[in-house]
Amino acid sequence: MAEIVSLAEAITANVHDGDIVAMEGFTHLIPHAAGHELIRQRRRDLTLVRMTPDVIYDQVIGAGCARKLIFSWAGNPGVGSLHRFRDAVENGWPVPLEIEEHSHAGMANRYLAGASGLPFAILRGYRGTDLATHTAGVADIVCPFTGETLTAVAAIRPDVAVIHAQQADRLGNVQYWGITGVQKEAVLAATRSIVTVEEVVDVLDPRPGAVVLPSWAVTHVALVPGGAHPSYALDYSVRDNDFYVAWDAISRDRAGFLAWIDEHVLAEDSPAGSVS
Amino acid sequence: MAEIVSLAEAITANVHDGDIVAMEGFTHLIPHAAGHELIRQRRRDLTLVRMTPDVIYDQVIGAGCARKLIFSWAGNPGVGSLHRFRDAVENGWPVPLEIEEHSHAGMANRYLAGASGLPFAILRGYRGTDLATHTAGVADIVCPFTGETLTAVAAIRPDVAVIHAQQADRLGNVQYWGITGVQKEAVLAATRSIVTVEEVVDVLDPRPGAVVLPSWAVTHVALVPGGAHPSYALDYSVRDNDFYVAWDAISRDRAGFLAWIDEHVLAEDSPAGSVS
Amino acid sequence: MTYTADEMMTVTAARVLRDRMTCFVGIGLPSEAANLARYTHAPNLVLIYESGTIGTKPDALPLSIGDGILAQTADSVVSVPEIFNYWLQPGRIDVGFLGAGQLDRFGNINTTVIGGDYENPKVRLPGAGGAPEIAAACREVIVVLRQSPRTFVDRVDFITSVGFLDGPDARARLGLTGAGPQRVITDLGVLRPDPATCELVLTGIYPGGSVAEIKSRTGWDLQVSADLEQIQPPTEDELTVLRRLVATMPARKPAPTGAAR
Amino acid sequence: MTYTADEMMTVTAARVLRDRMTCFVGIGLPSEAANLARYTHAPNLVLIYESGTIGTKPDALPLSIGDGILAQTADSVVSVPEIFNYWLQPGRIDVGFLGAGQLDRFGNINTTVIGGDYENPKVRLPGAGGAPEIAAACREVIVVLRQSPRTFVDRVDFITSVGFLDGPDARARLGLTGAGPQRVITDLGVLRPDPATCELVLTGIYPGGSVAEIKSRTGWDLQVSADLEQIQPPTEDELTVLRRLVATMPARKPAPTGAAR
Repeated sequence: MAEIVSLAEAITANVHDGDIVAMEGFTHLIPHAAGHELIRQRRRDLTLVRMTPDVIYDQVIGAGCARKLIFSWAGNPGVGSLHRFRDAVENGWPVPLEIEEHSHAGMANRYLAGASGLPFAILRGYRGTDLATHTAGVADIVCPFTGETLTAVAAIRPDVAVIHAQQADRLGNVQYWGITGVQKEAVLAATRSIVTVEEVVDVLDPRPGAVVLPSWAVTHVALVPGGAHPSYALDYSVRDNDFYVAWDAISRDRAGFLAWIDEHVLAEDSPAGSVS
Repeated sequence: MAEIVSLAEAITANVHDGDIVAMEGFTHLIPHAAGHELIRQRRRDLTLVRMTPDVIYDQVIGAGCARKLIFSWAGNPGVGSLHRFRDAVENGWPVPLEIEEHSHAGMANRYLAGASGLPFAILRGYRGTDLATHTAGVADIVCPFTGETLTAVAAIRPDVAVIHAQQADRLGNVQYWGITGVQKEAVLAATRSIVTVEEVVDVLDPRPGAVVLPSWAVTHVALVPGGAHPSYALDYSVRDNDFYVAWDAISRDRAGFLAWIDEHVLAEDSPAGSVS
Repeated sequence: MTYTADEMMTVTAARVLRDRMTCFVGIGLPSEAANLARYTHAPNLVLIYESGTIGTKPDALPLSIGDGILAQTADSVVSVPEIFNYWLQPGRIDVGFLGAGQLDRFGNINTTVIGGDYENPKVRLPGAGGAPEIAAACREVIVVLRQSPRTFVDRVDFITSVGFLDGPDARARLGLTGAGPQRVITDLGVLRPDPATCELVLTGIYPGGSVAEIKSRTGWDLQVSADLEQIQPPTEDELTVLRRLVATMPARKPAPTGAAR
Repeated sequence: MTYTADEMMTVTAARVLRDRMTCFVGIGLPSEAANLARYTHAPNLVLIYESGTIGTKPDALPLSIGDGILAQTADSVVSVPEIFNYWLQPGRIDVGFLGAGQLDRFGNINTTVIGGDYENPKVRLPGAGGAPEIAAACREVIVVLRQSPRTFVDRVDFITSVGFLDGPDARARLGLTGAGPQRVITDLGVLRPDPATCELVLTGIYPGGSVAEIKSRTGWDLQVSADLEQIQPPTEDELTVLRRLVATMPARKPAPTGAAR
C-alpha cells in the first residue's frame, strides 16, 4: 500500500546516494519538483535513467547529483541543446558524467523487460548503427524458430522510479491520463517508486485513456500541485513552452545556472506542497 | 481504411478455406455471430486460434469447419467440458481435429510477438512442464546478458482476426471497453481483420478503459447488434450465463447439436444485422 | 450449524488469505474462497483474475473469469498480455489459487489429460489456462481440490503446472521464482510440503475426520505431520456469508476440474 | 508571393505526402511539413508522433512531440513501448519523416556526434531518439535537412540511423524491412537514391537554383539525374497555410539538428 507523505520525506526514504534513479514522463507529466528535491537534498553519484533527459536532468546534472546518464535523446525539445548536460559530458563540470545512450525503442523495451521480470527484451533495432558498438546492454539474438538475427536489450531495473500523475486517492491508488509514456513500465521495473500528484481525491473518477496504478504497486505518493512545471499535467496545467525557450539562456553559462538554482530551488525549503 | 460491410460480405471477403483464423474476446466480446456466419458459409479446413475455444469454437468445430485448433484452455467456463471439441479430438467427428495447446501466457505472448512484427516472444513459462514436449512453437532461449535460460514462443500470424466491439464510427474507427483481453494483439498480428460492432456512431465518445483501433488498422467492420451472444458487450448486454449452462445439454450428443445448429444458425439467412 | 465437506474446504481455504494480500484467483472453489475471505476477515484482499481485472470487488460470485462485474468493480483493467507479463510473471502476486484434475505427492498439477497417452487420453481436461505461470510465479500457491485416490496420485499423468517436480531443488533448477504449492486444501484436510523432501504431508484435519480415511483416499503412502492441526469448524458467520455468495451464482454443474479460471 | 528557402523546402516535403498515408512525424520541419499537407492536399493524412499519439490533428504546431494538443486531438493515445513495438516496428507506417545532423551519400543519418571521436566529439548532438527504428521500419523515409558541405558529407562521423549503409543490398542483409530514405528534401532541391547504387543523386531543383551551387554545398561529388525536375514554387495557398501554422508556435531557436522528435 502506497503511503502518502511529503515530497521531502519520499525522496529521503527512497533515493540514496549512488542509486539508479528513473524519472520518467514523456514531455507530459515530468516530475520536475521531485528533481528539485533531489538537488535540495544534495544526492550524489546517481545513475540517472530517462529516455529524454530534458530540462529536468539538465538541472540535476548541473547541480552535480549524477555520475552517469542512461538515455536516448538529450535535447531541449524544439529549442536546442542541454547546456548543463553538454558541459558535464564535454568538460566534466561540475563532475564528470558517464553516458550510455540508446534509441527510444531500445530504452522503452529495456523498461518493458524490467517491468516484465525478464532479463532482456527483443526488438528490431540497432542493426547497422554505430550505437550498438558504443553502448552496453545490446546484443544480437537469433530466433530459435526462424534463424533470423534480432537485437536483445538488457532490462533496466531502477532502484527507484519517480513519476508525476494527475490524481491519487486516499488509499494511494494513482491515475494519470493524456500522453502516458513509459511511466507504468518505469514504476513496475523499479524496486521502489514515488508518485507526485496534482490532487488527492476521495475516489478516482475513471478517465478515458487513463492508466491506474494500484496502491500496492507504488511505494510513496506525495501531493505536489504543479509538480510537473515547466512540463504539464493534462487538464491541470499547460506546458510552459516559454520556460523551455528561456532555459536555453538560463543554462548557457555556469554562473547563470547556479544563480537560478539558488533562487528557484535551494532557496525553497523542502516543500510538501509548494512548487519550485 | 476499414470498410463497413455486412457480416456475410466480411466473412466472404476475408475468410477462405484453409485459413488461420483467430476469433478472440476473453469471455467478454466473443464474436459468436461471426462464428455462425463461418458455419453458414461452410468454411472448411480452418486452423482455429483462440486462447479459450469456448462455446464459439465448440460450434464451429462441431459444424466441421476446422482441421486444427491452437488454444490454451478448452472448457465451458464454470460449466464443464466442450463436448463437440472432445468428440472431434477423441472420435474425429465430424472431422478429425489436430490440436496444439499452450498456456495462456504463452498464447498471449505469441499474439504479442505477431502484433510486434517479431518472430518470437520470451517469457518465464513452460519450464518443467510436459506442455513443451507435446507442443510446437516453444523453445529454450538463453539471455545474452545473464546466461539465464528462458522460454521463447513462436509468433502467431493469423490470416484473419475476428473480434466484436461495442462501437465503430462511420470512418471505421473501432472502440471497445471493459475486459479488453488480447483482441488488439490478435488484430495487429493478423493479415486481415473483421470487427463486428453493437453500434455504428457518428463520433466515438471516449470511454474509460477503452481500446481504440484506428480505421486504417482494420479491414472490415460489420454492424451486428448482439453479435456476442451468449457472451456480452459491456454496457450493451449481459453475459447469458444460462445459455452456457444450457449448452452443456445441447452439445452433449451429435443429434441434439445438429438440430440446434439447423434451427439457430443455418435457418437464418446470412444477416447483416440479425443475431443467431 | 451443519455444513458440507465442500463448505469446510472453502472456509479453510479462505482462512489462509490475510488482509491486503494480492491473490491471483481461478474460477470455481478458489473464487468462492477468495471472495469469502474478502467478505469476512480480509476486506482489503486484492483479487486479480486472469481476465486482466486488478483489485476487483464482485458482490456476486462470477460464473466466468470474464463476467462484467469483475471489470466494473476493478481498480484497474489491463490487457491479457499485460496481466501475465507485467503483473504475474515478475512475482508481484502473493498467492495463486489453483484447482487441479490430478495432483501428485510433489504438488505437481495435471489439468491436461488423464489415462492413456497424450494423443489418446482416457479423459481430456481443459488444459493449462493460466495455471502453469501462476504456479511458477506467485510467491506461494494454494491448491483446492476434492480428495480421492483418482485425483491424489503418486505421479500425475501429465505435468501441466509444476509443484516441486521431483524434490527440493527442482524449482530453483528450473528458475521458478515462487515458493510453489505451500498448501493443498481438500474436502478432508490440509496437506503441506515437508520442508526437507517437499513431499506433501497431512498437516491438518477437519472435525470428525479420520486419518485412516484420508490415507485411503490418497494415491500414495501419505505421511502425517507430527503436530497434526485440528481445524476449527466453519463459524456461523463464515457459513452465512459463503452461502449468500454461492446463492448469487446461476445453477450449474461443478466447475471443470483443473480450471485455472 | 516571395518565400524563403526553408518555406520552399517545407512545401516540397509536404507535397510528397498523399492523402490517407500514415506518417511518423518528428518535431521541427517534418512536423511543419506534415501539418501543412494535412491542411492542404492531404486532409486525411494520419499523423503519428512517438509520444504515442495516433491520428492526431493539431490545429497549432506543437513545440514538442508531447504537447497536450497532440493527445487531445488523437484518434488513440498509446504508451511509448506500444507505439514502437506494435505500430512502428511491424512496418505499418507508410512514411517516416526525419531530420539529421549529418547525412551521407548513402543516406545514412548522424544525430549523435560530429568531429573528434565518440568519447571526445567536437559537437555533441541529442542522440538517436526514435530515428533508428523509424529509419529501419517505415515503408519509406523522407529526410528534411538544410544543405551544406558540413551536413552533406561523404561518410557520416557516426551512423545513428541506417540509410543504405554502403550500397544496394545492405538493408536486406541487416533485415531492415522498410525501403529506406527515398527522398532527401533540402533548402536547395531534392535528392533521391540511384536505383542501382543507392547513392543519393540530385533529382529536383527549385526555381532560380543552380546545380553548381548545389554541388558546391554537397560534401561528395554529387551526381545529377538525367531528368532533373524543375520544382514548382510554393502556391499562395501553401504559403498562407504554412505561415499561419508557423505563427502558432512560440518564439524559438531552430529545432536541434537531427531531432527525430
